[in-house]
Amino acid sequence: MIKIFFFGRLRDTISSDSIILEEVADLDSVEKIRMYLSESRGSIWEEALNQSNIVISVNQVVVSTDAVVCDGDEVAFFPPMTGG
Amino acid sequence: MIKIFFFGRLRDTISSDSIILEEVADLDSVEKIRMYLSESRGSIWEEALNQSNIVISVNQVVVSTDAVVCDGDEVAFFPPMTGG
Amino acid sequence: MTAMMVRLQEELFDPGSLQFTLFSETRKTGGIVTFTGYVRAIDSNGIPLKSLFLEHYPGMTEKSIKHILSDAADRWDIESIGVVHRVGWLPPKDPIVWVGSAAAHRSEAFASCEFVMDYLKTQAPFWKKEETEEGVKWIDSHHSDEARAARWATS
Amino acid sequence: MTAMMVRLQEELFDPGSLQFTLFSETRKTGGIVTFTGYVRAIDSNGIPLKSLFLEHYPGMTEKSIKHILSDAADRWDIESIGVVHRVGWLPPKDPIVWVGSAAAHRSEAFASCEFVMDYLKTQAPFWKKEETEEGVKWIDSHHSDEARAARWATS
Repeated sequence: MIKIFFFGRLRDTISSDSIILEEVADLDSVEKIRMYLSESRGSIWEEALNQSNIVISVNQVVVSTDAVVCDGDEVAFFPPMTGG
Repeated sequence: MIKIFFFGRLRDTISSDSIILEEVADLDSVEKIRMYLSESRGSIWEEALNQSNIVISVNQVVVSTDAVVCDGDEVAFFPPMTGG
Repeated sequence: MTAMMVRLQEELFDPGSLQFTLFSETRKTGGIVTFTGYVRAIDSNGIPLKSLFLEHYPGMTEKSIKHILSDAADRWDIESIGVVHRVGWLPPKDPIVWVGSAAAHRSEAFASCEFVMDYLKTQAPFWKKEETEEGVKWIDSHHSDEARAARWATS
Repeated sequence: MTAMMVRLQEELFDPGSLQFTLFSETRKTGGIVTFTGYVRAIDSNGIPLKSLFLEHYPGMTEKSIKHILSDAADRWDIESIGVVHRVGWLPPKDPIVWVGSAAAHRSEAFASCEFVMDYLKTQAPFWKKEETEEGVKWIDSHHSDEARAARWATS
């Protein structure tokens, strides 16, 4: 199982704040998860998840798109931060 | 008349916080005032007023030793500032 | 050891009380630098703001702020440093964020406070949206913020 | 026009109230940076301080601080800036000086606040002496302070 969160404008765009993927045998990288969601959820998701400035975290640490993902991990996709 | 103030450690050294010079016809620069006081007030004053880091102001603006002084001006000698 | 404080809260905070607390925990501090960020009264188009919403990523937010403070404590000799950041809906003119840094020497307090602010803007998972009479709009990140954070990378 | 405030006083001040006042006079400020300098608890040799005395040059002090604030207002886009500096005998841990700068952008608030502190240390006629159980001793100026002030000369 991999839990995936979405935040900010991205969450509004795809109208989802989190999903759970149960079958994760082939989803062993951030890039594979992104491709899987882009293909299975339609063009709105595809466009939103492939924006050039999207930030991705695994277990609450920002990573690059080739980062490894394991069963049980927590992944998040979000726009650049605007706090402070 | 020229009024002269001394501050901080310098004032303690010469045991004077201010003096008034009435006869000022020849004392038309900071350097001449310093020489006059050094010669007329003894070695403690001479040493104190000739320290390399002494700061001098005329009419409450920091100046260099060749600054002009006029009758009625307010001159001050003091150590480097240590506020803030 | 640098004392560190991180707080995320919906409630209003008082910068003066935070500074008092920060200072009361120090022994050799000669100076405190603080930054307080406030909700603006108007948006970037000059339209009056009704409110500002701050979303965050619970769990990751605290972790990333602690990481930023540890970085600051490694780089500068600071005695105590703290961050308070609000979340949720905030009215115009309310304080959003407070950073305070206490050090023996002012240069270290200034540098560490500015460093923490620059990283908070770009590394801590917060997202702002503004509400005006025209509706609600997510705020885009600023290139200037990224450039400011990047300045610290080589120092 | 940048609002400016200069106060010299023997009385204790409260950094939180000063920041509140500074902010209440602004319209477009997004951030406030403050510096508060405190009387240390020990002198440079580690001996407990009984008190700190701040002498100044009445008249010239106010003038020179106003000059520093005008310089800051010329260099940076700041909405309001203020200095409160105490004089006379102060107990350990009391605040000595407060500088607050309010600006639309935090970089200008940080730079102007630090600039004012660096110049206050070297350009405003204040002199400190410390009282310990070993007696009363004038404080020497720091070369580091002069170097910090000189940094701004070329920018």
